[in-house]
Amino acid sequence: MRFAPTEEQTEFAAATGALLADTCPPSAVAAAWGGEVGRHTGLGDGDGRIRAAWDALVEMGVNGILVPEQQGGLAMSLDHLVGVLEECGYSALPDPVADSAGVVAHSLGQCSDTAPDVGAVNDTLAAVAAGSTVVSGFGSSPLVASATTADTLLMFTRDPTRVDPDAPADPAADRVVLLDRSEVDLEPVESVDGSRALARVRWDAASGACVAQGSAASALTDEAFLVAALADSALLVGLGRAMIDLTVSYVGERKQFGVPVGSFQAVKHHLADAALAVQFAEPLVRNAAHLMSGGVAVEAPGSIPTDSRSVAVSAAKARSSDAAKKVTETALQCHGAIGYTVEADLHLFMKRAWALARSHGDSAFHLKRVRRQLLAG
Amino acid sequence: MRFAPTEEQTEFAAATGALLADTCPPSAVAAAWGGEVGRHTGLGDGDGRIRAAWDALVEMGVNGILVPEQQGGLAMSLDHLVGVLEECGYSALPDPVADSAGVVAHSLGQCSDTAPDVGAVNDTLAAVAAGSTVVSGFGSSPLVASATTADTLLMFTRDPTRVDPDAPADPAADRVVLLDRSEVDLEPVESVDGSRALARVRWDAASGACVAQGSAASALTDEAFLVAALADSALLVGLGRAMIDLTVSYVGERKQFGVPVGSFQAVKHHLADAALAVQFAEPLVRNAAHLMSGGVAVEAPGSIPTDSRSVAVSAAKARSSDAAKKVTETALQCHGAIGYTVEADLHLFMKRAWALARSHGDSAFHLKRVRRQLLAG
Amino acid sequence: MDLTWSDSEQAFRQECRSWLEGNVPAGGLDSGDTAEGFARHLEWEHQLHEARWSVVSWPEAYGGRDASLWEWLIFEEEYYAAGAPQRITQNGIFLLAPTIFEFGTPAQQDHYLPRMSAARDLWCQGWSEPNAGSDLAGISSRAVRDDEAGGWRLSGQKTWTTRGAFCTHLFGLFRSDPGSERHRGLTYFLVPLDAEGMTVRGFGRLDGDEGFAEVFLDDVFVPDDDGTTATMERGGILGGVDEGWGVAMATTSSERGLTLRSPGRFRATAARLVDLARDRRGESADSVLDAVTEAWLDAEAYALYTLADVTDLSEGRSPGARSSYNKVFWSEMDLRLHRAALDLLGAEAELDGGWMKGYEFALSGPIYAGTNEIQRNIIAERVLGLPRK
Amino acid sequence: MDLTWSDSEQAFRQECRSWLEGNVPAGGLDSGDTAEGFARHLEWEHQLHEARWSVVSWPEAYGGRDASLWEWLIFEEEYYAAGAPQRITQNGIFLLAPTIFEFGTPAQQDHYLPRMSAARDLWCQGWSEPNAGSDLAGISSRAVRDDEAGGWRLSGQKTWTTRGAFCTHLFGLFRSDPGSERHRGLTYFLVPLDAEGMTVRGFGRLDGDEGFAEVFLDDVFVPDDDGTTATMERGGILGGVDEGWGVAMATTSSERGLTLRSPGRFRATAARLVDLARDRRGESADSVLDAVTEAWLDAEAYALYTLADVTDLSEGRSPGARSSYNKVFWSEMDLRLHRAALDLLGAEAELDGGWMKGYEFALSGPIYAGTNEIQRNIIAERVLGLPRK
Repeated sequence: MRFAPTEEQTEFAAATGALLADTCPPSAVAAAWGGEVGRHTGLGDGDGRIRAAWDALVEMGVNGILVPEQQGGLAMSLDHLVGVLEECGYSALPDPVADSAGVVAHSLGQCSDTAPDVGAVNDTLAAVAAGSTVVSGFGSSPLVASATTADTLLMFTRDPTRVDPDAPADPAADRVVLLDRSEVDLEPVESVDGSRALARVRWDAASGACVAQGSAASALTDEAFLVAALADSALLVGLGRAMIDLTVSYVGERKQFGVPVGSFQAVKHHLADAALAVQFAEPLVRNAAHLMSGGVAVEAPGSIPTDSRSVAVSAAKARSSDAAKKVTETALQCHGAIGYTVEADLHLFMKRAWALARSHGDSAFHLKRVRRQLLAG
Repeated sequence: MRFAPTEEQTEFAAATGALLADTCPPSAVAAAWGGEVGRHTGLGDGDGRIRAAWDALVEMGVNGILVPEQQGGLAMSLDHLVGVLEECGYSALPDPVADSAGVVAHSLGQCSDTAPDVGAVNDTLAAVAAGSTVVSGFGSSPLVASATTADTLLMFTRDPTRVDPDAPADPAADRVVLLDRSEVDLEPVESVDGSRALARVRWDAASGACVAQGSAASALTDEAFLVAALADSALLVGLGRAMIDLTVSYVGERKQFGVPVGSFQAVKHHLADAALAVQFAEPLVRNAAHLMSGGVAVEAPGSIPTDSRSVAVSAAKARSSDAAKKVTETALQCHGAIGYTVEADLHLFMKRAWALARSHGDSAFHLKRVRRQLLAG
Repeated sequence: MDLTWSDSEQAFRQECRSWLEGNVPAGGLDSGDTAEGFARHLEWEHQLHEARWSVVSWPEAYGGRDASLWEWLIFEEEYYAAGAPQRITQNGIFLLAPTIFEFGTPAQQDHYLPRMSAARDLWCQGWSEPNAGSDLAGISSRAVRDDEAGGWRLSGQKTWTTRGAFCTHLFGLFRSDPGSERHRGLTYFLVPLDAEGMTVRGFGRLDGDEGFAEVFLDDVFVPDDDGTTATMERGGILGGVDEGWGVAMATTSSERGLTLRSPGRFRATAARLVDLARDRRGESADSVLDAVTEAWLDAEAYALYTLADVTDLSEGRSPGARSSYNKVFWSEMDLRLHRAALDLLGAEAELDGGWMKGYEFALSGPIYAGTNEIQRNIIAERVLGLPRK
Repeated sequence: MDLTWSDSEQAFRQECRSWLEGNVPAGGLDSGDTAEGFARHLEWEHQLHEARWSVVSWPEAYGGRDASLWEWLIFEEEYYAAGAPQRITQNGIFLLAPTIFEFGTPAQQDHYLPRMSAARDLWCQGWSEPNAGSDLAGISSRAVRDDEAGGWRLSGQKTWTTRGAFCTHLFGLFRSDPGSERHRGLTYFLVPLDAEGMTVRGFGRLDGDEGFAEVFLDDVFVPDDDGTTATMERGGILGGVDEGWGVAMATTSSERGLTLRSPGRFRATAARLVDLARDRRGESADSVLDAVTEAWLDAEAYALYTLADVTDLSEGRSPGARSSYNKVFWSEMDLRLHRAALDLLGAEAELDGGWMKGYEFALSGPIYAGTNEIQRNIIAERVLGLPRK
C-alpha cells in the first residue's frame, strides 16, 4: 500500500512547476488574453498561448508523457500526468496541455492498433509528442478552448453530458475522428476567461480520419470523457492552491484598522475552509488518476460495488470543481475591492476556474453520476 | 399594504409570552420529561404537560382563538395564532397548543356545517375552547405527540408526506374522524425530546365520529396538513429565537483566553448567520399564515403562478426547519462542552427543534413541493 | 396584515408599467461602465427625468413625484421587471441625495438636487482610498485650509470609484484637521471632476468594463460657500467642517440608501432564473433545480422582509436592528441566484453573457458598502449584543 | 501509487475478520456510557485483550501485536465494519498511552501499559475544568508540594470527563508552580479515582447517558516515584515537574492520537447510510439523496487522505501540516453523515434510535479536543502562515 506519487513523479512535477514559474508568470497569462499586459479592458484578442512555456514543456517531454515510445513519447501514465497538470493549473497556463498531452494522447494511445485509420492515429501521436497542438471536443458543435491555434482536432460525436442516462444513446452511432483545423468550422466566442481562446466547433462526422466507430467509438468516448474530466480536476486543484497562496500573501500585507487583514478570525476561517476543500479534493484526483492508469482500487470492507473508474473520476471532478469555485469566492472576498479589478492577478485564476469547473460536467452532473451508481443497488 | 401584525395581535402574543415566562420556565419543561427537575439521565417518564401553563392559556382564550363564537371561541385567524405559537416555541412549551388550538380547531371549524357528524364536530370545538386536549395524526399509524394525555384525537387516513405526488392517492378513499383516546391503540415510544410524550397511534378508520369523507375529507386533509406544517413553522421560529438568546447570554459571560467567548469573531459570525436564518424565515411564516387566513397574496410583476397557499406554507416550513436546525448546531457549538450536557437548558430547545423540523414534512419534502410547482410550467 | 395595494397605488403601478412598456429600449443597453454604454445610459436617464421617473420619491420641485415608500417599491418592481437599464445615477441618488436632503443648505438643495435628478451632474463616490477600504476611517486624503483664497485645497487619492471615469462630480471625505485620527477631523466635500488639479484614471473591473477609477487630487480648490451658483458649481461642504463622519454615517444607514435595497431587482432576477430552469429542466441535475428553488425562495423571503421594513417606516417605527440584516442577505442572495443560473448553463456558463456578467457584478455585493464580515460584526455586536472585545 | 495490500496484510485482515465474525456480540451492546452498558463493554474489552486485539500496534510485551500503521488501519476498518462495540478504553489508549511511551520511565511503562491493554486500569482524561475548556492553559487545579510526605497534593475540579463515572484512573494537568501562568508551571499527573479526597459526580450527556463526570479533588496525595509498584499504584508524574504542557502537547498531536482518526468508523457509517438510502430511495427527496452521496464522498475522501498520511508516516516523512486538517474534516463529516441519515428517516428521526444517538454523539466532535474554531485558527496561522495578530 502506497498512496503517494513516486519520487520520479514528484521530481518531474516540481521541475514543471519551476519551468512554469519562469515562463508563465501572471503577466504572461495576461498577455495571452491579448491587449496591453496587465490591463484588460474587455475580452481578449490574444490567442490563449504562451509559446515559450509550450516550447519548454515540449522539450521537457511533458507533451509526450502518455505517448508510446514508438511515437517518441515517454510512455508514462496518467498518475504521472496529473502532478504535472496541477502545476499547469497552479500557474494558470492557458496552453492546452491537458487536452493535447492528456485527452488526445491517452485516447489515441488506446487505439493505435485498432483504429480504422491507424496511420493517422500514430502520426498524430508522434506529432503530439513533438509539440503539435491537438485539442478535443464532444458533440456536434462543442465549445473548445485553444481551437483557433490547434493543428488538429480529435472530435467525438457524442457529448456524455448531454445524454440522458436513463435512455443512453445508441453506441453504434458513435464515431471519433481526427480533423485538421482547416476541416472544421470555427466560430470564435467570448469566454469570461480571455485566455481560453474559445471557439464553437462545427464539423462533419463523416469527414476526417476515422479513429473509431460503433461500439469501439462508444467505449473510447466514455474513456476520453473520463480523462478530460480528470485532467480538468487536476488543473482545478492547482488553480485552487494558487488562489489560496495569492490570497494568503495579500492578506498578510494588506492592513486595515491598523492590522493585517489576515489577522482577522473571519478571514482566517474563510481561508482555512478554502484550504480544507482543496486538501480533501486532491486525494480523489490522485485516486482517480491511479485507477485510470490501470491501478486497482483500495479494497476495504463494506465498499459499495460501483464502476470504480467512473465513480472515482466523477468524485474527483465534483469535489475539485466545488473546491475551486469555493476558493474563487473566498479569495475575492478576502482580497476585497482590489480583487474585483483586473489590476490584481487573481482574476486570471478565478476566471479559469469558473470555466473548468463546468467543463466536461460540473459538480452537479458528476454528483448525480455517483449517486446513480451508489444508490442503484 | 401592511405587512405586520395588528396591535391587538402583537399585544395578545406579548401577553402569552409573559404568561409563559412565568408558567413555563426551562425547569418546568425539564419536569415535563419526568424525573428529577433539571437532571435527565435517560428518556423521560413525564407526560409532556405543564398543566399550569395550559390552564392559564385556556383562561386567556388561546385555545379558542380559531374556534367560532358559537362554540365559545374568539373566532380569530391563523394570523393571530402564529404570533402566539412563536411564543410557545420561544418557551419550549411542550403542551399541544399547536395541535388543539391550531390544526384541530381550524379543521373542525371548516366543517362545522358539513360534517356527517356535525354534533361531534361542534361539541369538540366547544371542548377545545374550554381546554380539552385534542391532537391530530395523519396516516394509519402515525407518531403523535401528547397523545397519551389527549381527550380526543382527530385522525386523517392519509399522510400527505407519504404520497407520491406523481401518483396521488384516491381522494374518495380519504376519511377524517374524531376518536376518544379509549378508541385508539396507543404505543408510547421514546422521542429524543422526552417532553414530547410521543406515541404511535393505531386506529380503525371505520370507527369514531365522522368529520369528513371522500373528496371533502381529501380537501380537509390537505388543509389540515398545511395548518400543521404552518404551526410547526411558527414554533420553530420561536425555538430559534430562544436558542439564539440563550447562546448570546451564555457567550457574553463565559470567558476563555481572558475574554468573553462572544468576543471572538468566529462566534459572532456563527450567531449572526443563525440570526439571519431566523430573521428571513419569519416573514415566510407570517405570509403563509396570512394566506391561510384567507388573505390575498402580494401582487408583484413576474410572479410565478403557483398555488400560493400551498407554496407559501411549504416555503415557511422549509425555511423555518432549516433555520431551526442550523440554530441548534450553532448554539451548541458556541456553548461548547456545557451545551453537550443536560445541565444546560439548551438541550430542551434543541431536541424539540430536531423533532418539529421533521414533523409534517421536513425541509427537503417542502422544498420539493415548491420546486414541483415552480418549475412545472 | 393586508397585502393588497390601494387603488391609487394600483394606478401608479399602471402608469409606471405603461410608460416603461413604451420606452424601455428593446434588447437592453450595453454596460454603463464603458464609455459608449455610458453615453446611451445618459440618454436613458434624461428620458426618465423628462417623464418624471428618475427620482419618484423626491419632491416635485426637484423632479420627483412625492411618491410614498410603497410607490417607490412599486416603481422599482416595475422598473426591473421591465428589464430597464441599470441606473448610472444610482450613487448620487442613493448615497449623496439623502445627505443633501438632511444636511444641505436650502441653496445647496436647490442647486444640486434638480441637476442630479436631471442627470446633468453625475456623481461618483470618493469614500475609498488605497489604504482605507473596509476601514473607512483610515482616510488620509486631506483638505488644507486656504484662508487667503477663502476655501480649501484637497489632495490625495480616491479609488474604486464606480464609474469615476464618466461622472462629472465626486463626493467624499477628506481629513480637514491634520492632527486628527480615525473618525474625527473629516469633512464631507463635494467637488467637480473637471476642477484644476484633478486627474481621473479609469481601470478595469472584474468583468473588464472600465467601471472603476482612481481619482488623484492635487491641490484642488473648493471655495467657501457664499450661496451663489457660481461658487456651488466649484464644489462645497456638506454639514460642518470636521463633522464629515457623522454626516456620512447618518445617511449610509438611510432607509433609501444601501440597507433597503429594493426587492424588485432580485425578484426580476429570480423570475428570469425560473424561466431558464424551466427551459433546461430536462438536462439539469436535481441539485441544480433545488438550488434554483432555494434562490427563488430567498427572493420571496427578501421581498416579504422588505414589506415588513417599509410597513415599520411608513408607520413611523424605525426598523432599527432589522435593517442590519438586509445587506448581508441581499448580497449573498444575489450570488445564489447567479450561481444557480450558471449551473443551469453548465458548459455554456463561461460564455461572457448576461448571467456571467451578472455573477461577476454580484461578487462585489459582499465587499462594497462595508464588507459582509463587517456587517456580521455589526449584527453580532449592535443587534445581538455580543461584546466588542 | 500502489493501492493493494501485501499478502501479510491480507492475512492479518483475514485473521481479524474471522475473529470478529466469531466474537462480536450480535445486536451490539448498549451505550458504554451507562453503568450497565459499561459493565458489558468491560467484558468485551477483556475478550479483545485475551485475543490480543485490544492494542494491535503496541509491542507484544504489553499485549499488542507490533502491528504496523497499515495493519492498525486494517484492524480499525474491520472492527467498525463488523459493527463491534465502541471502545471504552479509547481515552487511555489514544490519549495517554502515546505519552507513556514517549515520557514514561521504563518502570512506568511496564506498570501502566499492560494494565491498560488488559482493561484493568480504565483511564479518563482530566484536561477540562469549568473555566478551562477551549482555553486549556487556563487550568487552575493545583498540585502542592508536600516535602514531608514526599509527594504532591492535588486539589481542584475537572469536568466533562468522559466516562469518569465508571473509570478507575485519571490523567491530567495540574498547576504545580503556584506563581505560574498559562502554559507554564503545569505538571502531568496520573492518579487513581479511588484515592482519598477524590469525589466523582456523573452527569448527563446530551443523549441522556451518564457519560460525563465532574471530578473533585480535595488534597489527593500522589507519592513521589520510587519505582515500586506499590507507589505507582497510587499515581505518579509523567515527564518532569512543571513540564506538563509540553508533555501533553507532544502527544495530543500524535499520529495515533486524535488527529489521525481512523477512517474505518466513518466508512462503516457511510456504508450503513447508503443502505438506509437504498431502502428509502422511493420516498426521499432528491436533496436528501444528494446529501447522502456527498457524505459518502466525504468518507471516501477522508479514507484516501488518511492513506496519504500513513504513507508519509510509514516512509518516515512527517505529514506535518496536513494533519491539522484532519480533525475539522472528520468531525464535520461525521455530522454530515448523521444529518443525512436523519433526513432519510424524516418524521421517524426523532425516535431515540441509533442514528439520533449517533448524531448527538457527532455533535461533540467539533467541540472536543480543541474546538473547530481553534483548529481553523491553527490551520490559518500554522499551515497557511497568516499573521496571529
